[in-house]
Amino acid sequence: MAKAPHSTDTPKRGQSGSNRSRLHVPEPPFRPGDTPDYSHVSVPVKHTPVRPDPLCEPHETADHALKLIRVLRFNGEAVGDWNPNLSNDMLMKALTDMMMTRAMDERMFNMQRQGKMSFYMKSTGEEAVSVGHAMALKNTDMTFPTYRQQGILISRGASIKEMMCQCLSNSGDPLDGKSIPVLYSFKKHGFFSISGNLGTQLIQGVGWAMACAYKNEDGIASVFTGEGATAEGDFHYALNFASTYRAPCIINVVNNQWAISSYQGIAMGEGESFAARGTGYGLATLRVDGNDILAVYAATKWAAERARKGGGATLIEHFTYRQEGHSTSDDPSKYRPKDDSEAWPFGDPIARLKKHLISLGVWDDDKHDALAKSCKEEIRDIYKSAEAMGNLSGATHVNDYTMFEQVYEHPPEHLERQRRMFSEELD
Amino acid sequence: MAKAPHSTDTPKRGQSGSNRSRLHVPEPPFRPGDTPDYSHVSVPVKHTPVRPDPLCEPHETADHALKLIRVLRFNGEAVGDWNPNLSNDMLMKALTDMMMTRAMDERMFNMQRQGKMSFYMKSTGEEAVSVGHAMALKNTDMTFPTYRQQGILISRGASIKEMMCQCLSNSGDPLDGKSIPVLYSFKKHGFFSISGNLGTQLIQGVGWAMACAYKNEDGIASVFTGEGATAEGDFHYALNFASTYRAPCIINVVNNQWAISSYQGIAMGEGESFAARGTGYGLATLRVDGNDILAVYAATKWAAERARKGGGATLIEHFTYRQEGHSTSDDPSKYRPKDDSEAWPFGDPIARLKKHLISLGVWDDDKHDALAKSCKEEIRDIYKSAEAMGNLSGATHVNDYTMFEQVYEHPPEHLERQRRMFSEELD
Amino acid sequence: MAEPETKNMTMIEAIRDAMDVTMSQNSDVLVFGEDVGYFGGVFRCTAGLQEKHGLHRCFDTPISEGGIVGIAIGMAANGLRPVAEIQFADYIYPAYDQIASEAARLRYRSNGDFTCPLTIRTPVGGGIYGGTTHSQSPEALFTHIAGLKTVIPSNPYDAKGMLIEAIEDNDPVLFLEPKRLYNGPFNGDPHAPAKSWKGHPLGEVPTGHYGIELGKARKITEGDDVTILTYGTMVWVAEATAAKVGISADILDLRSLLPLDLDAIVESVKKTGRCLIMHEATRTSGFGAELSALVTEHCFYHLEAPIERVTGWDTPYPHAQEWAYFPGQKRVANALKRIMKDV
Amino acid sequence: MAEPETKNMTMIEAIRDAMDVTMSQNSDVLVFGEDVGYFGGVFRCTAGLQEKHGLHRCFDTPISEGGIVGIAIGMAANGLRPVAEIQFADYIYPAYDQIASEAARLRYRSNGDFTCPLTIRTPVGGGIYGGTTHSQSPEALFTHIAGLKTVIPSNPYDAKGMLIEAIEDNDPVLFLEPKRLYNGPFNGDPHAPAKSWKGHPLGEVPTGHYGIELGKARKITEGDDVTILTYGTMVWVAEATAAKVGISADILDLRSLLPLDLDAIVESVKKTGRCLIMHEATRTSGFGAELSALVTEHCFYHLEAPIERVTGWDTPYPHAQEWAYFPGQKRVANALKRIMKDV
Ligand SMILES: Cc1ncc(C[n+]2csc(CCOP(=O)(O)OP(=O)(O)O)c2C)c(N)n1
Ligand SMILES: Cc1ncc(C[n+]2csc(CCOP(=O)(O)OP(=O)(O)O)c2C)c(N)n1
Ligand SMILES: [Mg+2]
Ligand SMILES: [Mg+2]
Repeated sequence: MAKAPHSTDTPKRGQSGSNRSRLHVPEPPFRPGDTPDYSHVSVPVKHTPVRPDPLCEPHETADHALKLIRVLRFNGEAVGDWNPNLSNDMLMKALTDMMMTRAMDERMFNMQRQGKMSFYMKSTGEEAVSVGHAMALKNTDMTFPTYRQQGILISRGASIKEMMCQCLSNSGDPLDGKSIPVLYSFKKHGFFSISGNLGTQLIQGVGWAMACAYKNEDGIASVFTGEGATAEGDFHYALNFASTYRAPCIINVVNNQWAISSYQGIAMGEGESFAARGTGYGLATLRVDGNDILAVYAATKWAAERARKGGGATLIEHFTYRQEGHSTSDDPSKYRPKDDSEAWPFGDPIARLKKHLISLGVWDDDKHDALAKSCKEEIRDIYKSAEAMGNLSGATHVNDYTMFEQVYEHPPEHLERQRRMFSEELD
Repeated sequence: MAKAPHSTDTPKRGQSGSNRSRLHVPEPPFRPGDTPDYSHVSVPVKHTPVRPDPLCEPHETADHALKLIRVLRFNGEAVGDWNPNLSNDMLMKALTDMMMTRAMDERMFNMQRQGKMSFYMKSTGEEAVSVGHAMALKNTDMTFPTYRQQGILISRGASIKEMMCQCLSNSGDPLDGKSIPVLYSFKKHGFFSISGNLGTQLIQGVGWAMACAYKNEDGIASVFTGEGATAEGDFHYALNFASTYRAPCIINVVNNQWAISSYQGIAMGEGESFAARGTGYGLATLRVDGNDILAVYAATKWAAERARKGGGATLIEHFTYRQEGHSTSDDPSKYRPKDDSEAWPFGDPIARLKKHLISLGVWDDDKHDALAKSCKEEIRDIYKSAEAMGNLSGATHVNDYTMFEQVYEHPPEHLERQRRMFSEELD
Repeated sequence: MAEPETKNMTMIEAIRDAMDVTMSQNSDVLVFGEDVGYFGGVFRCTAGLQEKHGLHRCFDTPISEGGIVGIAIGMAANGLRPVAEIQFADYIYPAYDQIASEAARLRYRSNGDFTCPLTIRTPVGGGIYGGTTHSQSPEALFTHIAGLKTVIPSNPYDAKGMLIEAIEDNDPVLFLEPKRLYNGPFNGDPHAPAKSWKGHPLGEVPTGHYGIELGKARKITEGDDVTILTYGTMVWVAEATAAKVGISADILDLRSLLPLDLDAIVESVKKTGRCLIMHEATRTSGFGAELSALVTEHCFYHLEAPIERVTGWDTPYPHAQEWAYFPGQKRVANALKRIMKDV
Repeated sequence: MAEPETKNMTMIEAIRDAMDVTMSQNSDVLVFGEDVGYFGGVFRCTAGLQEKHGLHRCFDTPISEGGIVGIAIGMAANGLRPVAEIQFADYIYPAYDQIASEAARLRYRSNGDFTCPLTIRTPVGGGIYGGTTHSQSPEALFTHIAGLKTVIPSNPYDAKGMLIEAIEDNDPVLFLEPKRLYNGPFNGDPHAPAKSWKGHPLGEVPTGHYGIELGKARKITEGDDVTILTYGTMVWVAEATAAKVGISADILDLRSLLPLDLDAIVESVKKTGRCLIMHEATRTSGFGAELSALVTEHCFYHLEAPIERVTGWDTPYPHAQEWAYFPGQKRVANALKRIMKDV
């Protein structure tokens, strides 16, 4: 029934491969119909690696790439070297931002199902990564996120209404409908314009960081990729250039186990972790329990301090799990067991922080439910005010002429001509 | 005078950088005018790492990526676990092939200077890498070389005359003048068509190897890159795909310290070796003294056995030195001290094998000089017969019409039209 | 000879069937790409192939378009016939170097010592609210590359025959799939009810092996007034608009852009004396430019009106303004009227 | 106003001077690429800049064209004005994704929230026996990309003014340098003695800061018989051939391909009624196709002969057959004769 990875289908090194061909193709441990059983995944409890000096030599963190930094134990306790000892206010902000993120995702997903927008992507289960990371940075540090770090915007206090208007491509959309939903751009919140092309922003973030260093500014850059997109050349460029020029940046790999339908082993191959990719480049490397917001916060703080003080870049792998489908276009039950996400042994980041707050004596189930309810209501209200400005299929569509704008600073003659043609022929 | 790397110009981690900017730009230890002094480069003598089982787990070789496999000591002795104990015949073949390679390079360089061909690239100082590697493979294993592995062809008994005709773009050129000199293609000798685009062949070689595995064939692929070109995305693709599909291949990084005018630190950044790049990918990794042909042979044998038996790919860094200019278009005294190559502490691969043969009692200076002379003469004679078939600037040029051939298997109509036009307008 | 057995297929099914048929006949054919294995591809074009032919013949790759094409080149040089999928043509650029510098030139630079019989399949075109990165039509970036073939079917029948031909070709072929046509013809009107391939004669696809020569255009309608040169989704927009405008148009579905069926083009334009060119890609340096240049070069003395191009605007493909960007029936009709105005 | 001081410069010196002048005036300008730092570039275009402006303002990069353009985009978005060198245009493809998907679209997709004022310099064209990978002219692959500007000077004076303008432009500019013109004009005859820029009026270059608007063509010669549209090395081939054939040609050095000086083109073709287009790049889908299409669209009723294109053949650029491939004077002269034959 439940198969441990590589147990039956995959031959051992030196044995012959699947289908009587020697070509080895890795497969995930469980497929639809299997009963997921992650007992082979070790959940480190005591062996949290030590916290070295943030200006240590890169090789002193080589081991961290193979371990897992954790602060929150499953019983709610926060322990170990990496415990950031956040104030209760900070903890409450973390919880609230994660819950707002989840509530927004929920709402937007449903609204997409109702045809209000073309597409949506949730970050369910990964809220600790974005929120915890954002809290540990300065708001002026530039992040280069993927489509699953909306929590950064929420943590930094961006207008949720504007975010929703972007998804709705309506008259309130700051991007004038040019981009598909969730590809936000919020320079004022240190949130780089998200590209639909995976990986490309990694090396751009390194360039941004190099510019910070060049200008003797204090800022750093923090770039994100999913584990799947680490296979793009840009990931390699980023690690290499960050190392060569000691760019003040953080390179984050969010390993949520899945890249659409491909499990992480397709990108990983026989490597032991994604953090370990950085070792050979001479980068500092940390691997962190991405469902433990205190660990994410602590690792980010460490890496940010290292970068800001001239110590160079850190590669952080956030080990987490994509609880839902890849996007509204996806149905994960086609390629993994329905209950895979429940079997995943690292729990849910919100539940884990909740338990911690309860263990601190400042929180209980009722308060939690009330907060969940108020998040949901707030999101509902914001959504209503956003949708009042239109939606993709509705009447109050963005102005079509905006399509000709911002191709260049000054529209060249041929674009003006096309704009006139558009007006004559279609308007 | 002599500067150790990072001693004066380069700030320590956390200190402020050059030119009062915090942007860190690495610099080589010596520039023209400096007296090169490599006493900071440690030459390992005793600490040759052990030879693990070729089917070991990748991480068991992680340390090998940071050490240096050596067999030949400077006194001529061959020692240690990795000693391949080659027969005297094999050793003589190795010496002869290296000397023929060098003699050919010498001749072709001079002929280029006389205007007989447009361009040439020498492999002086790196002959052990190509010759030693080729000897340890089967002749049917496909190599994906760069322009500095002509020694593979010589070791495999390719026609030196055909090679020269390729460089001369004459009527004997198997490539009909289409490619610039040294971009050979010899499928019959397991020598893949060399691309002028750096890096691209790395991942192609992995694909070739995957096809071998798919077809259950015994062959493996061996792909090459200079250390400079490891910065291309293709290097990353190659490591990643080789790992994921356990491709039966060897990935060779020839670290000859220079990429045209850029020293290896530009590509390396803060990494500790190029071999170490493979560790995070879960590849076996070896680092070998590339001026020690016995070490190159032994490392290649190990990796070939691993690949052939289904153990997956190995990344080998061949640590060597580019003794001459990058190509006939280059003048290295513009960017490194004139005597840098003499100061390089690992000696010359031919001189080192010569010493070994002498220490075995089968060789002496006279025999060596005689061999050098006969190589030179043989090359001169071959060259004469090659040049008899024409040269680039001379009369017996390749047929211009060949330019329209081999674009496709069957020339489409538009190419036929252009060919007719060419004949009407120009011929 | 008996008529070949046929089956109604969508374009997705026809494409899948082409792979299935060639994989069944020839073990050298492998299929791979992002999400193509167990899952069967985000557009389902490879669904079932892994189960039927095995994990080692249809498998997932890392998200690395350059790597995908790179291994395909190595496999092709080593005697296989790889069929690589790029999930969207918008993501083909990381593989551009491997395609243009390597796949297309391997035969040439080695003077035939090595060859590269590979097929790259990738969906193109808009119409699904995919925005700047799920709607592009980059064909012109490939028709400039000597050594490569670039083809684009517009219906299930052609899709299967051309894909089989591409896989069996001894040179690299870029096989573009107009994603808006996957499930049915599309006449350019987003408000009209979606059509399916059911009942359409071009949805009747032989179940066995057949090839369609790459380099031959298909005449969609015979006409005398004007020649319309187009391909992909726009074929259906052309047909619908010409019918609506009531013009007698010689519509050529080019199918293969490189090599191109110049004879068919010249014959038609010499007959009609007028020419409209349509594509979804941005206008400047789009493939329409080459078509226009060729028509001028070969039919100059027969032309009675300026050649017109109806194309995407010279902007990225916007999301919300999709139907303002898409070169739909209105713009085509206007162009036809301009072309015909001095008849 | 006093005449600006001038100095005789090769194209290499003029390009270097453009960087030197902008670096001196604006600390946001950085220069980097393979071998550009201490060594000063394989064509010496950056020689001396590191020594003068510092290691952190002119430096070597890893051999990673994608990485080079990638960091340039990040720097540009962060307020700098990076000038990145790609050693040969033949090696620009690994950066194609970063250029086409990212640099060109950052402003658009962020609706102006982020911009990308970067310049990419790269040598193009043949004539130095560089073979398939040191001779390419890939301009048409970039003129298809909305959001990017693509320019190509043909002499030192234009090179400096246009490069300064490119660096100061707030959008990404691809600056192509015809390497065969680096040290002197080249009329297409490889057997003629090499000329230098010494003594040539266009080699007289102001020493200070000046810009040349991107998007304006330069009239090389005034003529009535035929319009010749060209750029880069071919400008000199055009001039020499027209003179030799004894034809009165309106020769336009386009200088900027995107944006394009359509007004100048239309005005000239309407005057002459005939048009020859020349470029070194392969013919099919080359930029000449766009030029031909535009001329047909805008000057149809003025055209008295078919537009002709004289271009590289549709093959990779071969090594030994270089002068059979290069579209030299013989082919240009033949085309001019064909165009003029029914006058
Ligand atoms: C260059 C490129 N290739 C392919 C895609 C299509 N695509 C979008 S998301 C995705 C999976 C990404 O997986 P991962 O990097 O793990 O991120 P996650 O979605 O899990 O957060 C793919 C293949 C793309 N957007 N860009
Ligand atoms: C993609 C690409 N970029 C740049 C070049 C130009 N180039 C040719 S050789 C070379 C240096 C290569 O250095 P390295 O990889 O160390 O190999 P080596 O010459 O030392 O053997 C460069 C930059 C190229 N050929 N291809
Ligand atoms: Mg993922
Ligand atoms: Mg090197």
